[in-house]
Amino acid sequence: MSKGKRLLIIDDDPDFVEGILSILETAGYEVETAYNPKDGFDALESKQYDLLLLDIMMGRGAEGVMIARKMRKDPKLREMPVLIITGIREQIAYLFPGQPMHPHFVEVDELVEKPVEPDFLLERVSALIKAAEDRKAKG
Amino acid sequence: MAKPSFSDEIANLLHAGHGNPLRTCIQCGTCSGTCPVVEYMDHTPRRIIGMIRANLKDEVLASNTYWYCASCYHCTVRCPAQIDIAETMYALKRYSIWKHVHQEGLVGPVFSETFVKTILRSGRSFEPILATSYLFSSGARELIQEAFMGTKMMLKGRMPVLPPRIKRLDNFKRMVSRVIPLEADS
Amino acid sequence: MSEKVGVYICHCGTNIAGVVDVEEVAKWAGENLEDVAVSREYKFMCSSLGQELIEDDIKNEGLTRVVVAACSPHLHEKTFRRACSNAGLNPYLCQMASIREQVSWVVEDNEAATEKAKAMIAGAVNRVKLHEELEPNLVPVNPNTLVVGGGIAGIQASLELADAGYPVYLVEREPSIGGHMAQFDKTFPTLDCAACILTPKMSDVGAHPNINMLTYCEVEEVSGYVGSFNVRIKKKAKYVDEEKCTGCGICIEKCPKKVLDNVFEVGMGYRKSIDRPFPQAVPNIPVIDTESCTYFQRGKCKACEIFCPTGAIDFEQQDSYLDLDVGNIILTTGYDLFDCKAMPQYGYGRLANVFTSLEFERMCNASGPTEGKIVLRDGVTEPKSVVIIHCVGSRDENHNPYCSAICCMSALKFGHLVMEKTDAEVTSCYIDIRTTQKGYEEFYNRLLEEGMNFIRGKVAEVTDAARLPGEEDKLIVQVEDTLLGIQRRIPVDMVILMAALEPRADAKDVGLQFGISCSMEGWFTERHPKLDPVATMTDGIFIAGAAQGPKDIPATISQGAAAAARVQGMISVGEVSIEPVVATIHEENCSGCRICNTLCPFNAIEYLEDKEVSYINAALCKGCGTCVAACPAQAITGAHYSNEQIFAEIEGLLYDVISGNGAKAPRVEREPVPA
Amino acid sequence: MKEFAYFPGCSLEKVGLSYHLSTVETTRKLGVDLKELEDWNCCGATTYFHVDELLAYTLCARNLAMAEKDNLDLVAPCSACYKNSYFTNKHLKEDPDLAEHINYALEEDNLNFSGQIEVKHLIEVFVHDVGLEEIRNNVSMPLEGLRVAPYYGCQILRPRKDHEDVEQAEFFEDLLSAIGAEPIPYPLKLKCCGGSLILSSREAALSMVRNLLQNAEDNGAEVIATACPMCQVNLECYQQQVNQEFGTRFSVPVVYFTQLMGLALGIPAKKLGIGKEIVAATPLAPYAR
Repeated sequence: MSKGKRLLIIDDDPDFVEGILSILETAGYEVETAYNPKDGFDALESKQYDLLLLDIMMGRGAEGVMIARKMRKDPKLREMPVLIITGIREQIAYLFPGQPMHPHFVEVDELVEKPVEPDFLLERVSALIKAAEDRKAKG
Repeated sequence: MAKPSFSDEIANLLHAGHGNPLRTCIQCGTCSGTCPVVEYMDHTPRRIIGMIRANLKDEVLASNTYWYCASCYHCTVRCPAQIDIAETMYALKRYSIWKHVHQEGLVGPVFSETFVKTILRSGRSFEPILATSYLFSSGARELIQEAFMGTKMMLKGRMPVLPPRIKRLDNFKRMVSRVIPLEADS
Repeated sequence: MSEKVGVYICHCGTNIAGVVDVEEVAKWAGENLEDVAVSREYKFMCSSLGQELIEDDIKNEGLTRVVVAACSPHLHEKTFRRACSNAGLNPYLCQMASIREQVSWVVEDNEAATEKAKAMIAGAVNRVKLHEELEPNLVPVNPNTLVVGGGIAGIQASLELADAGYPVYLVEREPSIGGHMAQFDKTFPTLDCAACILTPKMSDVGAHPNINMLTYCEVEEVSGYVGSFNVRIKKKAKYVDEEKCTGCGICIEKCPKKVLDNVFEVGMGYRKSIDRPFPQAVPNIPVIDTESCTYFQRGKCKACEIFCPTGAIDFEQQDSYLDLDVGNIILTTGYDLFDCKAMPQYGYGRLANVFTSLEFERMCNASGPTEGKIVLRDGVTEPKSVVIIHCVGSRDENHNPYCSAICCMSALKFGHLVMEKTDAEVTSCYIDIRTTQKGYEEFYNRLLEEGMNFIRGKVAEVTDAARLPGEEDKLIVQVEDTLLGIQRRIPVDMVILMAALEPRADAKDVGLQFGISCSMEGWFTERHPKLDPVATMTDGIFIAGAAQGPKDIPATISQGAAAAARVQGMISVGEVSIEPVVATIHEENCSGCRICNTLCPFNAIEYLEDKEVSYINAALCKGCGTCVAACPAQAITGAHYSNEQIFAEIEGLLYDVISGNGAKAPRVEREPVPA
Repeated sequence: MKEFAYFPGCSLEKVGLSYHLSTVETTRKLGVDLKELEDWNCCGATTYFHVDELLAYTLCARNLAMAEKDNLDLVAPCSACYKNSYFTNKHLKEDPDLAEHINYALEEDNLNFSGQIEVKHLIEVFVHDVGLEEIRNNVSMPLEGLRVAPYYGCQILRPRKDHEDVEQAEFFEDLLSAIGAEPIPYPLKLKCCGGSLILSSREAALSMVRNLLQNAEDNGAEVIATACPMCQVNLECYQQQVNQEFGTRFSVPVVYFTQLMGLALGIPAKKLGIGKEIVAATPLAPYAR
């Protein structure tokens, strides 16, 4: 299932990336990483991926949202499944304790909050890739 | 891509798509010599840049230097390597707030928090709330001094009694929730 | 008859072979490209063995065309052309493909690099088949040389040439030769007196039968080409007849008008309205400054004329012009000093006792405004403490990014002079101390022993805002001691700013006038930074000294001598060959529209009124192609760059996407390049 | 008549009320029409950018977009408001991606940033748009003999590197001379007063205030003029604490340059908010009407 699938992670937290990278690579995915939004979007534009794992709070603020919005406007990237993994509530929890995430802040496939369970992560990744392939087959 | 070092992380926060701007630092000390607050900092700004480049993450984050930055931008305009030093201090503030790793007992982070909350709630800032909410975290003497001054200003008609609010507050809150993707505060 | 092309692919050690699969490329070219008779690869094509390989093939295989795929033609085109020529093949039948600079150094992926190398070679092969035999023009070299700028570089160059027996015109815009060096007191690292070593050379110039010294003159116009330049010199009116003046100096003594001397004395001293820059001036002829002269301003005075014993004063003198024919030109126009007011944080111009390095040089000079005494701006008080600030306007992206090269050593020299002449404590605030030449580090050690203080840190500011005890009425130098990581506020009496060396304000205009280029900053660009430092891209124009970049006296003199040697070489050969890669106008197609005439950057095109067509002077044409592209009637052809040749090269480059272009190569499947 | 969108900023509502009053009076007198943005919001001050730059841009962009609606250049009397608005305007103009994203947020308030206007500090409006000659012509009560220390603070000038005056500004002096006052030279005029630190790093800020007051007083200032409410509060209201802390006896009035202009233009003191000071502005009494 995971054979030959290419994933991209855009996240500015090297320790977190290291963690999920080892989970995903152990499961057989080919994974590339970008640690800032600019490199991340450059990678998206120049190569092909089956799924994007995206962080929210990067660079100047919630730049993950900017990336997700740009992707949804780009005909080439529109169909790519995006899994948001964020510690946003933790990152600005002191501002908004317990406040729920904006439900539809951007059209993404799924949002998972940090920290994330390995099995759950793998399950969601494979489900999203499959759903995208099914959509393509139908489309 | 290789795992970024601490100095790469700061570069990423500076949105350094053009390479790490701190790499061009020649450690000349113009920033430190210029800084009006340097004597209160545990490390000079030059040293902080050196420490970032040496990836001394814990030491950098534990320092008070970036919280003492007064945003006067004098270092930035003078830096012979054209490094935006004040901006680097902001990046460190951001990093430490996002990751909750700043020095204990600093008023700066608490103040930032109160300020942001006040504005997101009403669209404008309101001095009395600001002053009192953060001052509880500092000494009694400062609190009395501040209250004394506040009273004086109140008598002169310079202290607001009611918090100001903007009119289209609902729109404003929804606007904010589009850049900070949290559901609007009710 | 089809051509026999030889293709030679260079490994350049691992420079090319480390990225490009050269064996594969050589094999491919031999098998797939039409008319390729020989295709070889070799470790170093530019070596004599590599060149012999080509020569042997030309002789034995009867090659009629040669393609060398190696480095940029900038480096070795001449080498391979010579090899062809040695074997009896016209050198212009050789073409290079730059598979190092344009392929192996810029393409990371091995496979892509190999493919690109093939395309470039295919282009070169296609093109070279259409090359024509060209013969260089030989023109005679006029043995006269023009040296522009009478500083130490120009003096050295002039003397070298003159001593070798060749005539020199030395043009200087100030009334005396000598340049910046004449302003200095001591020279590092030996501390010998600048005047003692400079003035004998100046007198030699003045007295040399082969040197025609043209002071108070400027170059107005330059035309022509290597071997025969025509130069128009403007002789500014001195209002003193050089033939009659004996240099007795009575006019200066009697002139009632004293003005601040902003040039030689950098505002530290005064001069008369009729004066020479300094007593040892060469020529020792004063000049009237009309801006301040009472007679010129108010129509009265003439004291100089009245007292002149030889009747040399001539108020009616006008600017005049002189036309010269020279074979070569050496530019030694020197540098300007950075304006320290551009860094207001150091207080120059606002705080009296902040001095520039040049001001301090004048102060130290025994014949300077203070007769060599080191004193504050009041002219009497000796400083008790001095701070020398390095890198003022240098190594600073806000001003000049480069290192000015001389300031560290000058600062050490200043430190020594202050300590020698006063009891003051001297502190240098530096970013890095750079003492790279012979005897320089020893001089640094000497200053350390003499007790000069060194603080590593770029000074943030100099202020008179006293805050702490002991700071009253002092200049306070605020700096981080970066080695200790502490702030220093140093109260001192005097601050010396080691100002950057900058290109002359008019360097870009001068470059344009002589047809040479400048760096971004305005330094004249040498032909090659390592291999050809005093030549320029324009044949016959040489550069020397600080006009090319900041340098100290020894380096300046070396360059002056080097430029002279290059010129001597040109003169002794007696003729020079001019590239035949020039444009020609086909008269029958020329409509006489004259569009090309004004576009030509080298003024090589003239309009022939009688024939009503334009004509290109081959000696002036540099083959740039501007006119070829601009001609609406396509009446101009650039030799070696004809449309057919260029299109053939493009087709070759695109061998894998254009079908039926002659190449037998199969189409290569490539991933589409991302947008 | 010159017209501008006026963004008073939070401080001018109360703490810097006199700045607002005197701004309104002086601009009216000089034929400048200030149209207050109808529902402006906080610019984020210096604090906001620590946490979230995108949010800070959004806040400033909302004000800019409102000014754009009226097609008017934005004027801010507060240096922090000015700096934030100026740089938001600059960054958004230079970065279409960023502008697009911020506009996405502005949609919620039916606004759009398109980069059509400029941002100016109030003092620039007087010096450049009105012009010193015009001001001179309108002076009816020249402040002759009043020794004023012009205090620039930071953010009018910095971090604008393109600004020719960044290390040696003179326009404040020129303006004071135009109204007949005597600007005194003092070295610290461009130095930071520590305003942004007064609440968070009190000790540092108080010492910065001390240095400034000392330097102005040593050079003979009777009054300090500011062009920023943060600087004004910091230099005036904390004098007593400085005195306590350092055993000094400062009593230097700190007023807005607009208040001085107002007096010179013959506007009654009360209308200019004179009298709201904590350190009484006694040296102004002879010129007040």
